[in-house]
Amino acid sequence: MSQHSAAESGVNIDVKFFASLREQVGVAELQINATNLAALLKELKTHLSDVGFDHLLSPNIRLAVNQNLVEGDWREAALVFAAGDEVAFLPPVTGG
Amino acid sequence: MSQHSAAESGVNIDVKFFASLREQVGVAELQINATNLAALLKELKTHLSDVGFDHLLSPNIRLAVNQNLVEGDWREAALVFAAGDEVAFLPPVTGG
Amino acid sequence: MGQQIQIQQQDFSVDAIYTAMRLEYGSDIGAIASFVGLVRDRNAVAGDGGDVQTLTLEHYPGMTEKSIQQILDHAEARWPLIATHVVHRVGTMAPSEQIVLVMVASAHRDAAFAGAQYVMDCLKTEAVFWKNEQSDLGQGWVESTNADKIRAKRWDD
Amino acid sequence: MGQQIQIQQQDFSVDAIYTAMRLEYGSDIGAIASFVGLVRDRNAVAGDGGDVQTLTLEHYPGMTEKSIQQILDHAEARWPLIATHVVHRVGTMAPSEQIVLVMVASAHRDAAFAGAQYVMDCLKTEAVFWKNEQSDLGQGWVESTNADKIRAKRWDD
Repeated sequence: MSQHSAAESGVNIDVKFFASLREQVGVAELQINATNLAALLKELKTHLSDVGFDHLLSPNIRLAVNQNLVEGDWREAALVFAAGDEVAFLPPVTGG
Repeated sequence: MSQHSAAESGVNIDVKFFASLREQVGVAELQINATNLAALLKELKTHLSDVGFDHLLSPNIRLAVNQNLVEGDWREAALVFAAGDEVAFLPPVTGG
Repeated sequence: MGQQIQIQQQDFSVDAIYTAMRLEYGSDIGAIASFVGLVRDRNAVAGDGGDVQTLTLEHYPGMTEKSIQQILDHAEARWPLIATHVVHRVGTMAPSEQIVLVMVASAHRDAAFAGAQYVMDCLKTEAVFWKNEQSDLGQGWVESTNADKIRAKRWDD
Repeated sequence: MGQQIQIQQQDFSVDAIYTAMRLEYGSDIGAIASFVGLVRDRNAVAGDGGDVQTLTLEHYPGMTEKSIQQILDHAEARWPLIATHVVHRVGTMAPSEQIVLVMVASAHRDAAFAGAQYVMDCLKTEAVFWKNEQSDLGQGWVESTNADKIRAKRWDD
């Protein structure tokens, strides 16, 4: 009769942080169990320092899911994750 | 007592024709005795075929004196020549 | 259209790429425009005037290639290009080393120049790289500049 | 500012010029933009579709160098350039051979690109060269195009 809780039935996704953001959150990669964006952010808040987490939400940070940029404001996007999805937080690029 | 005539007291200048114009006038270079533009054109008329001479006067032909382009319409310029001057008739350039 | 994208730590030979492009496309090509970005010894970070000792480029393997692929696709859709080749280094480089090469071949010079310039502008603003400068005064991430964004915007229709 | 102008019959090595420029100016250079024009096998003369067999460039020794010198002076007055190098061949060339090289070094990419493009545009309309194409249908002098004049005009202030 015991069921997995909603959190336990989530899927494992790879979360990556790059460049300045990697330094700010203090980690390059995390395995997080979450089925959607709200759950992901909730989990990240528990894994990261308050300061580090705040950096993720700063306006110039973009999000990529499976190496595709989320169009528009990802904070407003209805993102649902599948097992093994790769979710990356990207500070502004400076190549070339 | 005999003096040189006005024509004989002119100076020798090098006259050059390039590219399509060289083919049209049929010669690459002429030594002409002339102290000014009017005299030069008069002399060239006698040295070149009528067709060849007409090509010199066509609107897109530019004139360079001692390798400096004559600004504006050279046909209206008050050009006076010194001995050894180099006068070149140039068709439109097509380099690069 | 030939597209080549290389992301690598090691230095590259502009000459080898130029020679290969000429060999492959021969007398169809009327124009080859190239751009090479090199490490300067002046500090861009905060303009603090410290001498740059090294520059480190970070990328997102997989996504970076895809972002450059998109840029080249857009360039080809826009101009009649015969071949495009991009090399972008990652890792740590010293002043005067080569960072990036864009080489574009076309029948005519306008397309070659415009294509190369477009690709470079987009590499600055869309390709997934991050630059970190190490100077005698410390280290810092290079900020994206408004000038770069404005430059890239000029290509918007 | 380093200026070099070469007018010559023989082919040239882009790589040698690039290497020398980097060696001389080192880590002041942040950007090198280059353009090479090559002989295509399509006929420009009268668009008669004949295959180009050879291309012959004529110049006016002395004046041609001067005309290029002026172009480089104007480019330098306009952009902060570190070095410019122009090689223009004369005589007869076959398809896929190099005709002209413009290489411009600057601290920043905008100046390098703009300088190279400006110099090429002016080489087309101001430098003292004439092109004759020899095809299987005969020979003819290449006419200057309006497009080239319009392109050069965009640099007028």
